[in-house]
Amino acid sequence: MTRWGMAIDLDRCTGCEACVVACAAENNIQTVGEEQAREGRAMHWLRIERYYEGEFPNVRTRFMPVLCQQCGAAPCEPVCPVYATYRNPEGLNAMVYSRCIGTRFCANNCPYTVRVFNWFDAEFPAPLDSQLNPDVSVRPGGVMEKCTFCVQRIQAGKDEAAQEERDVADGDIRTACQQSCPTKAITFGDLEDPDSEVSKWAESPRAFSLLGDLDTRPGVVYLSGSEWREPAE
Amino acid sequence: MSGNDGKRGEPRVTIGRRDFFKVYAAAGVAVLQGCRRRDEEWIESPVRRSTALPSASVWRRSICGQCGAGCEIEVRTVDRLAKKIEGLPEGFVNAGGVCALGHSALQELYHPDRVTEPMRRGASGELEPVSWEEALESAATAIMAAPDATTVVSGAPSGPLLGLWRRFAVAVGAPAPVHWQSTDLVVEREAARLSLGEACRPAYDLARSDYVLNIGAPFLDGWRSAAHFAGAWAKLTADRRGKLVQVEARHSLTAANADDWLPVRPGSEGFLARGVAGLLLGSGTVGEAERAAYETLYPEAPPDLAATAERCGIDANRIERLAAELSRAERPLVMVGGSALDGGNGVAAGAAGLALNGLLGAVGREGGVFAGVDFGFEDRVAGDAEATVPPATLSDRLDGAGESSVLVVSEADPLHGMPGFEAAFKGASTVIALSAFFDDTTLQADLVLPIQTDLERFQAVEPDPVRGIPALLIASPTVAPRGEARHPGDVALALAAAAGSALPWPGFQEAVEASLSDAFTATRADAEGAGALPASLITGALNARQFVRRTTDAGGLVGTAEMRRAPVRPAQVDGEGAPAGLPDPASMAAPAAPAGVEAFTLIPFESVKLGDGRGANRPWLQELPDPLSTVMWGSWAEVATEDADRLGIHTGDIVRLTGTAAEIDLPAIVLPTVRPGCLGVPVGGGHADYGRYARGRGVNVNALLTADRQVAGVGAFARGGVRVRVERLRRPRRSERPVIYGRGLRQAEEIPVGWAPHDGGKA
Amino acid sequence: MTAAGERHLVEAAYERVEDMRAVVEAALESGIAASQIEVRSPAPLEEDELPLPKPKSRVLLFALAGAVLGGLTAFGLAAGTALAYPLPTGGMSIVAGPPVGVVTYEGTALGLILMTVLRVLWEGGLLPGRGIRSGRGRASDLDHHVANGRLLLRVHGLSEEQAGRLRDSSRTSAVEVG
Amino acid sequence: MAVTRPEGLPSGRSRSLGDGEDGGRFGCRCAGPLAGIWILGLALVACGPTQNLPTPEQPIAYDHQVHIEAGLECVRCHRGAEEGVHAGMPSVQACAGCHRREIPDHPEVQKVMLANENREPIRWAKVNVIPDSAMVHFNHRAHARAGIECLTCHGDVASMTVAEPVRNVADMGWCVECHRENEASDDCLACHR
Amino acid sequence: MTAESQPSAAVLDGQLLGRLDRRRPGLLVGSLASGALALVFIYCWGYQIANGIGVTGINRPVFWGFYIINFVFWIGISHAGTLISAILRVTKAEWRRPVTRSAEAITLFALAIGGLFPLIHLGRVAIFYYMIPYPNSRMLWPNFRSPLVWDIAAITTYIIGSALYLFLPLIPDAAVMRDRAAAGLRKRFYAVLALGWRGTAQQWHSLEWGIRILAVAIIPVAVSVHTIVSWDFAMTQTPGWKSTIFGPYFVVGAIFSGIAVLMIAMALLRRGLSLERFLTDRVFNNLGLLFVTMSLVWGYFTFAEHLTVWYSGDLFEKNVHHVLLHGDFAVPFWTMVVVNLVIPVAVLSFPRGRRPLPTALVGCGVLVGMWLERFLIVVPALSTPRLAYSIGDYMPSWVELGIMIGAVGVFACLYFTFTQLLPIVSVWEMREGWRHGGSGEAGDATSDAAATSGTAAAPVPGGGGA
Repeated sequence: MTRWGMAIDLDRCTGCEACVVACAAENNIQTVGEEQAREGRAMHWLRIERYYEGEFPNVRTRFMPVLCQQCGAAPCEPVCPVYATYRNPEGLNAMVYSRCIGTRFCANNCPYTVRVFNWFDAEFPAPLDSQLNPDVSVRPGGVMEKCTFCVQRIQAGKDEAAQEERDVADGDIRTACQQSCPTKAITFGDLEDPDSEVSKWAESPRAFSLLGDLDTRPGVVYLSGSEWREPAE
Repeated sequence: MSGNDGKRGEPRVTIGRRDFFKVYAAAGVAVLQGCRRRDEEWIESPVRRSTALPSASVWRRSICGQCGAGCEIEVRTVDRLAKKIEGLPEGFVNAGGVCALGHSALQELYHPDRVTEPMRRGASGELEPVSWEEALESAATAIMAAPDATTVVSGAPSGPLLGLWRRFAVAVGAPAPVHWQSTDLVVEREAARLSLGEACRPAYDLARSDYVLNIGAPFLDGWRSAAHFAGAWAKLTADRRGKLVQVEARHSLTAANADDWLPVRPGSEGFLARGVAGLLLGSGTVGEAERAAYETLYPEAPPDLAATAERCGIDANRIERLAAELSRAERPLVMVGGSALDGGNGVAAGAAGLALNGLLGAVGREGGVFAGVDFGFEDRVAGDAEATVPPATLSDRLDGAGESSVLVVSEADPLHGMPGFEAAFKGASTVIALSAFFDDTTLQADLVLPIQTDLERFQAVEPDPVRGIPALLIASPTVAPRGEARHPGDVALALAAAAGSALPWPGFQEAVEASLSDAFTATRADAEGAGALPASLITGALNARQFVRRTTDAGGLVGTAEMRRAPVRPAQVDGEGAPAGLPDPASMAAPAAPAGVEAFTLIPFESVKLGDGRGANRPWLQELPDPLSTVMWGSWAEVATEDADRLGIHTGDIVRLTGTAAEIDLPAIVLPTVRPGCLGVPVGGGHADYGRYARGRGVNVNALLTADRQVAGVGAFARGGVRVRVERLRRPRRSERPVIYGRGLRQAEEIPVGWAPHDGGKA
Repeated sequence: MTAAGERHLVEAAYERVEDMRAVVEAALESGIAASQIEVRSPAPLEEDELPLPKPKSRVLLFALAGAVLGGLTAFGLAAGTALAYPLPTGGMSIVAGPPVGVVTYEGTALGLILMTVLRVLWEGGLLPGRGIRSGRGRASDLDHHVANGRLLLRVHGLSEEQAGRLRDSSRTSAVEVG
Repeated sequence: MAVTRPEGLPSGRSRSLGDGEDGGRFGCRCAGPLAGIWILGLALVACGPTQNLPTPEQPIAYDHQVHIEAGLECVRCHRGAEEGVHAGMPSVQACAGCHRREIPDHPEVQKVMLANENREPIRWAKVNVIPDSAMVHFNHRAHARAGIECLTCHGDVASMTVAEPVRNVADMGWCVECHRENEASDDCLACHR
Repeated sequence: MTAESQPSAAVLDGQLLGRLDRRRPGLLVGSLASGALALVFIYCWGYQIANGIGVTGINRPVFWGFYIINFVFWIGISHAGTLISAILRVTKAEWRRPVTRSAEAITLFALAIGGLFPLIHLGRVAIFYYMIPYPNSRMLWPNFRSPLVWDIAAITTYIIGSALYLFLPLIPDAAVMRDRAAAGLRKRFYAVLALGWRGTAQQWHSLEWGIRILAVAIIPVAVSVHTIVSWDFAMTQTPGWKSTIFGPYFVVGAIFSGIAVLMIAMALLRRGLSLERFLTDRVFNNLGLLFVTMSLVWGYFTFAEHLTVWYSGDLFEKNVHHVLLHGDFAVPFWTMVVVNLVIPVAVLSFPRGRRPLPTALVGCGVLVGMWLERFLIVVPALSTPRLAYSIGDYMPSWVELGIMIGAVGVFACLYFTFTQLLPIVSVWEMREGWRHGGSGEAGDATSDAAATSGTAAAPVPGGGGA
C-alpha cells in the first residue's frame, strides 16, 4: 500500500515563496485580485506562515510552510455531506471538485485553515489561460479546493511507470513545491516505504506534526531543530 | 477521441466557462440536463505536424532572463504552449532551484497587455500600430539625424547581448551605451576592484564556509542569484554546520534566516567592518602577512569597540562576540552587497567589508572569496567597442545631447527606476523603446518596438559569476513568439542595417555563433593568447563550425572546476603603484543628523515579490504575500514598533513620507523587526501602466530619491541613506487598506498565539 | 333496509346539544338504529352527551406501524445504501453507528407522523375517492349551521313514515329542518 | 485480455446528454424496498428529459469507413489513442499530405486543402463529450494498456461514415461499473482532479 | 369558567366569526408591504446566484456568515409554535386554545425560511440535490456521517410534521370557512383545504387521536431538530464550537426565541384583529412566566458554557473566549447578556411586566439578543482559528443584509396572508373550550373589553352558504 507523505525541513526553509508561485502555476490557482485578497480570499494552497519570537533587536523570525496536511484522520472528511472530500486508498485527502456543492463545512473544520474556496469563477484573461495546466481542472465558483499533493503528477507518475511496466520509484513523483525549492527543504514520497527519503526524514529526531495533539495523523511531517537558532542572549 | 480533447488554451474557453456557469446557476438543473456549452463541442485540429503526441508534455531547456543570474530552466510545453517552469536539476547556477520571479516568466509571456506589434506616436499624440519596416525606418532616420546625440540604454545583463549593443553604438556612431543596472552591483564591482584588485563581482564560496559575516547582501531575497545562494545557504547551515551573521539595517529575508542579525545603523556598515577588523587585529589570531597587507590598505588605525558600537548602534558585546567567532572559525567569509553599498559611502563600505576577507585569509581559500570570472563573450561580440557607462551618467548624457537627441531604451525602465530623470527624459526629441510592455518609459516613447520575452528568445547568456567558474549558456526558444515580437538583439541588428551601418550578422544568434567561431579559431591559433578559451573546451571539435554546432547543442560552454581563477590578492599589496589606501568609511562623516524626531532613514529594498519592479505585472507575484510583511498587491512602509507607538501609527494607517523631491502616501506596516528610525519601502510599485495588474498599484519609492545623491567614486545613485519625514495621515479607507495575508498576525501579538513550532506531537 | 325501496333522509339543525339529545333518544326508541344516525358538530362532543355508540379509531396502531416502517426505511437508506455502494474511504468506517442512529430516529418520527395523518384522513373519509359509506359525508344544505356553531342531526335510510315522524318531532326544538 | 463490453450492460440506451440522472437503470439493479419510495419521488423529479445522443454536424464530412477500408488504422490519425493521454486529431498538414496524391479534387477534400493553404485549423465537432463541468481527465493510454478496445466507448467507428456517438461517455455510472468489474481503481481521483 | 360566561358562548362564537369575516385592509397592506420586502430577498438571492457566492462578505477563515446565523435563528424561531403548542396540548393547558394556531403558523413559515438559508449559503445551489439520498447514475450517496445530512433528515421531518400539525387542526376550521363562504373561488379554496370535512363523530374522534399523537411525536422531533442544528457546530474540531452542552443549549435558546416571537405576534394579532376577548391578559401572563423561565435557563446555560471554557485553560478555546468577552466581540456579547437575561428578568418578574406591551417589547429585545447569540457562536469561533496566522474578520455585504431583511419580509408576507385567509385563532378549539366551560378566557376579560366587544358582537352573519 502507498501512503503519500511530505516532509518539510523548517531549518532549510528561507521563506522565499518560490513554492507558492510554483504551486499556483502548476495547479491553475486563480489570482483573485486586490479587492478580493483584501477580503481574505486569496487562494494560495500553500502559505508561508511567518512568526516572530523575541523583541528587537534580538528578534527571530520563523517560517512555516502550511499546506493541506493530508490527514490520516481528517476532520474535514466526515462533515462533507456529499463525499466531495474523502480519504483515498493512497492516503490522500481527496477533493472532488465536480462533487462539491460548496457548504464550506470542511473548511470550518480544518484545524489548519488550509482550505480555500472559489468565491467566484476563475478569471484568466486571454492569453493568460494559455498557461493553464491541462492536467488540472479549472475550478468553477462555489467549489472548495486545497492542496492535492499534485495528484495530477501522482497519476501521471503511476501512468508512466505502468507504461514502462515498472513500479513507481522513490523520487519519480515530485510535487511542484518540492521541485521548485532552491534549498530542497521539501521531500515527497511514500511513507509506507521505509527506504523512501520522506520516511527517513519522518524518522528524524527533529520531526513533529503540526497540531499533533489533535491526532489528525497528518501526511505532512515538519522537521525543526531549535537550539542553534535560539535568539542571541 | 475523448471529450476532454481540445485546446484548453484557447481564450474563449475560459470566458465560455464563466458564462456557462452563470447560466448554469441561474437556470437551474432541469434546463441544463439537455444543454451543453458550445465550446465543449469543438476541437481544433492543429495545422502543423508535430512529433510530439497530442497533449503530451514536451520539456524544453531555456535560460531564465528575469535577472542576470542565468538560471537554467526547463519549460513544460503542451501543444506548443508553455505551461510550467522548473529548474534544470543540473543547472549551472541554480542546480534545480527557481525563484518566485523565475516561475512568473510564464505570466510575462502570456500577459494580456503585452505589446505585440510595433507602434509609433502619430499626429494625434497616440501610439498607433505600424509595420516593422516603417518602425525601423523611422527609428533609423532619427538616429541617423543625430548619431552622436543618440544614447543607447540597455538593461541586458553583462553578456553577448550587451556586447551587441556596444557594437551597435559604435556602428551607428553613438557614444558607449548606458548599462542599466542597480546601484549595488555597480558599487560592488568598484569595491572589488579596490579591495580584491579586480573589477568583478566576487564569487563567494558560501557552501564550503563555516562562518559567514554578511554585510548587507540580501542573497536570499533575490540578490544576484537567489536560487544559487539559497542552495549554498542550505549547505552552509545543513546540520548546523555553519553560521550566518547578517549585518543589515533592514530585516531582510536574508536577515530573517540568519542565525544572528545585527541591525546596524544604515550607512555605518563599513564602520562596523573597520571596527571588526580592529578587534581581529587585536585578537592576535591574524597572521603577520595578512596584518601587513591590511595595514597597507588602511594605514589608519581602526576605530575601537566603543566607537564602533556607538556609531553602528549595536551592542558592543554583540560585535565582540562576532569578532571572536570570526577569528575562531575555520573558514570564515565576509560578503558585502545590498543596502550596505547603496549609500553615499557604499564603495568605502564595500571595500572595507571585502578587505576583511584578506585579514581572515579568506581570499582564494576554499570557503572564501574568489574573483568572479567570465569567458568575455560580451567583449567578443562588442569587438573593440567602448565599455558601457554606469546608469547615473544617463541624465548628463541627455542634458548634454542638445536639441535632437535620441534615446534608445532596451529592456530598461529608467523613467521608473531613475530618480529625477523626467526632466532629462523630456529633453530627448525621439525615444525609441524596445519593450514587451508599456512600462513608464515605453508609455512615453515615440516609437515602441515589441521584443520577445525570455521563453520566446534565443538565449546566449553569461551567467552571474556566483560560482567563480566561467560559463556561456545558450538555449533555443521554447515557444513561438507572440505577435510580431522580435529578439532585442535582432532589432539592434535590423536597426543598424536600417541606419545604413549593417553589422556582419543577420541576427543575434549568428552573432553569438560568430563569436564562438572566433574564439575557437583564436584558441586553435594560440591556446595561451588573448581571447583564447581553455584548451580543454575545444578538444574534440574538428573545426569552428563543428565547435559552434556542438556548443549550441550542448547548451553552452562551462569552464571546469579547476579553472576557477587563482586567489586574487589586492593589487595594492603587490606594490603595483600601491595607492595611499582605501577610502576609509571610518573617516567619512556620519549620515546627516536627524532633522527632527520624525526624520527617518529610508531603506528602499527589492522584495522577493516584485524584484526591481519587473515582477509588478504578474498577478501571481502581486498576489504573493511578501514573506515578512505578508502584504499582497501594493506598496507598504515598514515601521518599527517603537516608532509606531510614538507616532500613533497602527498597521494599515496611511502615512506620508516626505523627501526633498516629493512626498508619497502609503500604508504602514508595523513590525517588531524594523530598526527604530528606519523605514523599509519596497521598490517596484507605482507604475503608470505596465499592464493591468501593475497599473497604478502601489507607489514608486524612487520618487523620494534625488539625482544629485550619488555613491562616491562610481556613477550610480545613492539609493540608501535618504532621510524622509513621516507623518500619519489617517485611518485607511476601505479601498486603501493594505492587503495583508496574515491578517491575524497583529492580533496574535495581543492574544496568546495559538501555535509555537515545538508544541506539536511527534510524527 | 337498503334495497326495499326509497329511503329518506331527515336533517335538523339544533342550537344546543340538549335539544338534539331528546330527538335522538326518541328516534332510537322508535326503532331507528344508531348506525342510521349521523351527528355533525362544530366541535368534538363529549362521550356522554348523546346516547350514541362511541366511534372507534386505530390511529395509534397505524402510527406505531408507521414508526417502524419509517425507521426501517431510514436505516436502510443510511446503512444499506452505503454497504451496497461502498465509496472509497481509505479505511474509515463506511457505516458509522451514531449517524445511522440519527437518521433512523428522524425517519421513525417521519413515518409515524405521515402514517398518523394518513390514517386520520382515511378514517375520517377525507382522502380523495373515499367517502363514508351510504352517502355520509356529503355536503348538506344545512352545513352552514355547523359552521355557525350549531349541531346538525342527519338520520339516513328512513322510510317515509319514519321520516315524517322525525321531522315532526324535530320541528319544535330544531332551528331548521331539511 | 480484451475486454470489450462488460457483461450485463444494456447497450445503446437512449440517454440524455450531460450530467444526467439515471433512475431507471438503478431501479433494475437494486429494486429492493430500500429505495423504492425514493425512486418514485425524487428520481423522477431529478431525471432530465431523455433524448437520443445527437450526431453533431462536422465541418467536413469525413468518412471513417472509407479510410479504414483504404488501409488506415485508427492510430494513424488519432496518434495518441494508444500511447498518449489524448487521442488527438490529425494535423491539417497530415491530411493534406496524403490527399495531395489521393483524390485531391473531391469536394470535401478540397476543404482540407483550403484550410492547409490558409494555415487554418479545422474545427471538428466533438462526438463523445464529457462536459468540462465533470472535471474528468480521461487517459486513453491507461485504457489501451488494460486492453479496452476503442469500440467499447466509441462503437464501431470503422463502419461509420461520419462518427456518431453510440454511448453516453458522460455517464459516470457506466464508467464506475466497468472500473469495478475490471478491478480498476474506483477512486474518484483516478479521473476527477 | 364562571357561571355567567356559559350563556355567552354563542355570543362569543359570533364575535369570533365576525372577526374572521371582517375584511381587513390593514392585513392586505401588510401583505403587500412585506411582499415588497420579499422581493428584496428574491433579488438579492438572484443576484448572488448570477454572480457567485463571493458577493457575500464571508471569507477565509470565516467561511460561514449571516446565512448560517440566520438559518439557526429562524430554525430557533420555528420552535415558537409546534413545540410550545405541542407541550401545551399534551399538558392540556386550557389557555393554549387561542394560541396554538398562530404559534404553529409561525413554526411552519419560519421553518420554510430557515430551511432555505442553507441553500442560499451553498456555493453551488444548482446541485444542492447531491445532498439528498436518491438513486442516481453516479452511484453516489450523501455522506450520512455529515451533520448537514442529519440536518436535512431532521428539517425535512420537522417541516413535514409541522405542516401536518398545523394542517390537521385546520381542517375543521377550513370547513367552517367553506360553509360560510359564498360560492366562488374562495369557497372552492376552502373546500379543497377542508377535504370534505363534515364534523361527524368519527371524524372528530380520529382527528383528536391524530392531534394527540402528533403532539407527542412532534416534541422529540423539535428537540432533535435544534440539537442537530447545534451539532453542525458541536461535531467539529473548531475551538468555541466543540461543546457537549450545545444540544440542550440550542434547544433552550430556540424555545426562548420562539416564545419571544410568539409574544410579539400575539400582541400584534390581539391589537390588529381586536382579539382582546380571546388573547387575554391571562394568556400573556402565563406565557410571560414561561418566557422568564426560559430566560433564566438560557442564562444558566450561557454561564455554564463560558465557565467551562474559562476554567479549562485550553489555549485555543481561550483565544475564542478572549475575543468574545474582552476582544472584538465584547460589545455584542454583553449586549446579548443584557437583552436576553437582565431585561427579561427585570421586566417579567413582575405581574405588570407580563402584560402584552411589555412582553412584546421584551420579546423584541430577546429576538435581537438571540440573533446576536447565533452571531457570537458562528463568527468569533471561525475568525479565531488555531493557527494564529489565519485569524480573520467578517463584515457582511449588502447582499447578505438584503437577504436577511428580505427573509423577514417573506415571513411577514406569508404570515399576513395566512391570517387573511384562515382563522388565526382555532375556532373549533375555542368552541370546544366554551362548550366545556373550561376556557374562561372571555370571563376573565375586563369589563371595558367586554364593553367594546359588545358592540362588535352584535351582527352575526348567518353565513353565505344557506
